[in-house]
Amino acid sequence: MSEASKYLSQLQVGEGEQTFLDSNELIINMGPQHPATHGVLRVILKLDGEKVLGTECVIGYLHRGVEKIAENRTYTMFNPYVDRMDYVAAVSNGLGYCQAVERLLNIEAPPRANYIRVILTELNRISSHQLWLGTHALDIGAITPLFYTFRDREEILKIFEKYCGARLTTHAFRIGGCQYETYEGFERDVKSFCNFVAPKIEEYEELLTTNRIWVERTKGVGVLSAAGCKALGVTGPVLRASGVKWDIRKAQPYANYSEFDFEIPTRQSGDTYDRYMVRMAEMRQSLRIIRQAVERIPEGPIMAKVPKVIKPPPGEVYHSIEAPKGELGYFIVSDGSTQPYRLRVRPPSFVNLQALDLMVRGQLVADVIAVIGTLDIVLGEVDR
Amino acid sequence: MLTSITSYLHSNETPGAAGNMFWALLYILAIFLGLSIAVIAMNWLERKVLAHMQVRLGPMRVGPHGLLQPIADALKLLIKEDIMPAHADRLVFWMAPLITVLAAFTTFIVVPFGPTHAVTDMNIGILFMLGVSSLGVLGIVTAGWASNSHYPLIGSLRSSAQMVSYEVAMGLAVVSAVLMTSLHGTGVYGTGTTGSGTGTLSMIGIVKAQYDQQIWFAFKFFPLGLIAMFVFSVAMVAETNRAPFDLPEAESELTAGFHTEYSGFRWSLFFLAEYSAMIAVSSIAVTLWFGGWLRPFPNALTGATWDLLFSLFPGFSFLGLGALALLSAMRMPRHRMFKIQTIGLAGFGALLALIGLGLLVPPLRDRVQDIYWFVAKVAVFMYLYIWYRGTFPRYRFDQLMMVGWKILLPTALAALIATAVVGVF
Amino acid sequence: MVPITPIHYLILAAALFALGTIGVLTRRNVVIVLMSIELILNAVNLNLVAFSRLWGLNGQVFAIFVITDAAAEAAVGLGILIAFFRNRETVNMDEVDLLKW
Amino acid sequence: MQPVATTFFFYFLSALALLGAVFVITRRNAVHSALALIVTLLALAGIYLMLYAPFVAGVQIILYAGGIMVLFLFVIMLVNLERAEKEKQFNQQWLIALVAAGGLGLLFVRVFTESKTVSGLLQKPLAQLAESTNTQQVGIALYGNYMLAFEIASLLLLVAIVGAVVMAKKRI
Amino acid sequence: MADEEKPAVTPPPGNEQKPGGEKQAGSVEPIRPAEHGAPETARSQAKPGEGPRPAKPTGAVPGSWDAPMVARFKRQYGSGLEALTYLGQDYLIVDRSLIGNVLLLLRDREQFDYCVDVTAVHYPKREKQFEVIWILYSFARNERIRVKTIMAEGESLPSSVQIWPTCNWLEREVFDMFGITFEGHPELKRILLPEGWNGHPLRKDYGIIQQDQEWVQLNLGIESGQ
Repeated sequence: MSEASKYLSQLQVGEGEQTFLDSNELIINMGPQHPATHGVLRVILKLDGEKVLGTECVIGYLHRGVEKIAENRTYTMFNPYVDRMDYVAAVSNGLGYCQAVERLLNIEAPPRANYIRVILTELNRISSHQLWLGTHALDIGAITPLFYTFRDREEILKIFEKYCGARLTTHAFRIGGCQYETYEGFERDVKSFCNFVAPKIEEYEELLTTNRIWVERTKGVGVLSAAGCKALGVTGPVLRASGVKWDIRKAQPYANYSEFDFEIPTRQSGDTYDRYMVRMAEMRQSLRIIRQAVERIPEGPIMAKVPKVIKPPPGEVYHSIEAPKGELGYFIVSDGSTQPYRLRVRPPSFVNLQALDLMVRGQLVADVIAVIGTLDIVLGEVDR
Repeated sequence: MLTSITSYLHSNETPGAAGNMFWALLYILAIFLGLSIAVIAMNWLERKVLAHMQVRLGPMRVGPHGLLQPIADALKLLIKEDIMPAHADRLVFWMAPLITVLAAFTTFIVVPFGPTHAVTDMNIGILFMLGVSSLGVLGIVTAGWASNSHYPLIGSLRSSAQMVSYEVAMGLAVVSAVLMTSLHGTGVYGTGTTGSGTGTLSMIGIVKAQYDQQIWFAFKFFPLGLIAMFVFSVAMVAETNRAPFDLPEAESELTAGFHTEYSGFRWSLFFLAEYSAMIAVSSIAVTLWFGGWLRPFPNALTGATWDLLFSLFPGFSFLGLGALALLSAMRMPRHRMFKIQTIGLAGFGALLALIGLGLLVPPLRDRVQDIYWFVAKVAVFMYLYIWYRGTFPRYRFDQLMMVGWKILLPTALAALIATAVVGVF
Repeated sequence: MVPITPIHYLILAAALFALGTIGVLTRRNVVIVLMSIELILNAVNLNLVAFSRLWGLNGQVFAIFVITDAAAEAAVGLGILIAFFRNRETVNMDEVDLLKW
Repeated sequence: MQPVATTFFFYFLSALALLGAVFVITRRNAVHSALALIVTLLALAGIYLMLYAPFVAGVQIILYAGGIMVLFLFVIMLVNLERAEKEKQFNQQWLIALVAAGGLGLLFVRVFTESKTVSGLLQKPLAQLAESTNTQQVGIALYGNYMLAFEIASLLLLVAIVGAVVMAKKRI
Repeated sequence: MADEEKPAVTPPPGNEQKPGGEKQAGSVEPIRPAEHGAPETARSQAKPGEGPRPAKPTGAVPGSWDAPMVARFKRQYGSGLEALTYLGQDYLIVDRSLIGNVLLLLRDREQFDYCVDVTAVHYPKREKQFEVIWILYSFARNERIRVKTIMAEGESLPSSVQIWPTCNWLEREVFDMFGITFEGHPELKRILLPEGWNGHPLRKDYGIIQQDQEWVQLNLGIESGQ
């Protein structure tokens, strides 16, 4: 119990170790309008000079009541809404939702649909990581990587646009498979993208990995141990950077991830630099998966036999996937009607954000920015 | 009156030294105007260069290739609402930007653009420059304090600590350059020439010493001069609060640091001060280590032919720039939407070419040459500033202090001692 | 107009000295008292430099020593002030009434 | 170079210095006091220039205005003085202090202007100080006659650094 | 991992076991509202004693879940908890009075060291309106289970923040959305909705366009948020 209480986070105003000047305790309100809080996060910082004594996150500025909306929409109608949660990884959200409902219906998407799903989801993972890298580097003060990553992310968005007409909130998948057959030249586009982006990833690394200032700013900053990660429920690259080789794609494979050959990149020290390295490696692994998938994509139907009106039998199901940010879970309770009786989203950003307080205690203000960046939160998902 | 004005034309002293008030005021005016234009040009150049480093185009809409963008910005800033936060200290809030601007501009009194092209030549020239440029921090600190807001306050606390710390390393690096004015050395490093014998703090004296010793101080006592120059060029970036040391205005942490609460014209004063300070410290670096106004190889490549060749540089650079602008004008899309832009660009090119032709006229080209070389060297440093900004992430405060106190200061001290030792023996 | 002689400078220095003394004796804010001390030191400096106009450079050298001294005084004085403020939450001169805390 | 318009600049700079000094001791807000002190210091630097002491003027600007006053401002911001501003600014002995200091000042002025000995001393012709070699001469004096004093000053600074660190830092 | 001989970390007092179990059985049985009857139907069909179902996740009916872990819990708490499986996903239904102990045992003895999610479901027609669900995962066993408890309006649950710190925000969200209180939570206050908001939106009796007009008018200075 004491081990767990080590990771308890709450802002205790009025106490804390004091170092330089007692009188200099400063409460600073970072956000909700602040350039580095990635949206509308408000962090109340208690500072001793530049040292952070504690933080308190105030969230909910972007709360739209997604879970309440779900209870008033049919399963099909709710599908586009999930794209609006983690809007930089909309495809992953859609995949998780569609698979959860499929699981509730006890159907399985056909193989070709699964391949398309995997390709798009992994492309989306790369684009999400690219966006993260750009903004994270910008937070730390390197402005140039942002433009490089946005240039390359554009290619992914072009593929999405060609495939389903939307760039960001794609709504690419349907319950039971995919709505659209791949367009003419899809494989060629994806392959050429893989060849295009692989050297670009090297380029990002060239700019940052060995940059002394970058290393100094990220090494040893926001360290979260494996035990801390597990206790705080932190998943995704953050957990893997702490040395836990855990990825739902391997641990409990969904779609057809078990058919692909890829590795789970891990690092040991769990600091910001390691999380950066893990994400860079993940981009390469995603490319590897995409390459295999696009080679082996079979012919066949893209939709399973799904009734016109989706009425899952009564029951409840929890399904989770490995979103770019961590474990994204959908817990759906069905009462046998066309609308979910209760739909709960387990957002990775929300849970990961909880670790912020622990990660920044005793560090400097500049590190708060780095840690918010490295947690890779999307406020649309935190607040839902 | 008129004779005192015309007689100065043949003088070989600065107007300040000659006691010629008319020319001194004219010089001050010229420097003020030139600095304003330089800041405007720098604004445009920074945006363009940074944009091209970041695979984008930068300003393209206002004027051809965004040439009029800085003017549009200036207009926008002038007509913007001037906001003063509630409970701000009105007087100090009003004064702070003025202090920074004054400090940044006053330094240019002693900057030598040529052997006679300086407002005055002070005996304590470099000391004066360092001292006055260090007054800029007062403006920043008071700005942050007067805003009555947390972010600016943290910004100014950071900046006061940062600027005071880096001044030390900067000063030591400068001292080692000053030391070189009097040291010739006899061993491997000896230049074998006679200098003025005693050292000097005067900016003009320092450049003259480099001419007499036939070496830029950056390369004197290799590598000691380079080390001191390196220390200075790191410290000067920190002194001017530029990336990667832009902590006082780190936009991702402190929104805009000490000038968060400033808007419109007051903010633009800070902007002006920042860029003037950049130019000022670059001028110090150029004067101390890169031979100031001296053209390349002033001692080796002598003779009428070389003199003529080097004196043609200013004119031909302007001609080249004009040709570039004309070429871009020719490559503009032929569409009536771009008509005005094309004409504007061509006109700009023609103007540059005209200036270039003017600078080829013999009496002018000899007078302008020094200024040209000085500005060209400063421009290299300004480019470095932009380059840093495009490349480096920002330092954290403790790392910044560590770099200042644990790396730069010992390095500068060691270089200073080594310079003294090498110079004497 | 009277030409400016060293006497003028000395009178200016005397005025600055008197003002500094008033500040030290009357103000309750420690920071301002420290600044008044700087005023006094500056008055002394002015005297020294003015004398150097008559007797050569020695006055200027002394002025430099005084400035060094002022820097040391300011550093220690402000250090004491911070220590005092940390313990007593005030910068009031009248409350500096303990030799040790 | 000869100083130009000596009379005007002397009165102008003295007025500035005295005004600054008055503001230093009367302002309620310590930051205002500090800014006023900076004005005084810069005016004095100008006066030093007029007295053929450019090196002292330079040191005055770089050390006093640029260094010590930044330290003052830094400390004023660290110790939040909002409360101090609302308190009584002057202590009870202000009247006595005013009289005493005023008397002292008058005494000085009287000695400088009336005393035969002093005015006799001051009647001495002005020393020829070469402005262009001022720095060199100060340097030679510092490292010649005043070598010991210079070394002691450096020791004093070292002690001051250690003292300031010990005072200001709670945990070393 | 499974050292079955290991004594429970905090064995609950013996007299709590039976009454708890009886209460559970008594409370679930009679409620069978027509509209939201489905989950209850499923559960009542899966009452123990109907015989083991095939493990394959095919049926739309929950089957009983047999595992050494379940056996251990059964031995300890008897009828205080029920173990079911549906579509290949296992879950425990635990009596409210036992939930703290069961969760603690799940973490310490069964190595469920990662609490994925805490959430709740509102059944307004039932006597005990709320189901609170913990979704747990064990890294060591690569196994995911759900723990469910049933509680009525006004009752409270022991907070599991001391067991998994991640429950801090998750429980706050449940409190925010459903008004379920967790005892021992370090700072149980609203998280997504603003402080001072009236009502708990994810309850079924809270309309989809309903909002706290008073709060909106007071704090935002507008007539209505719609």
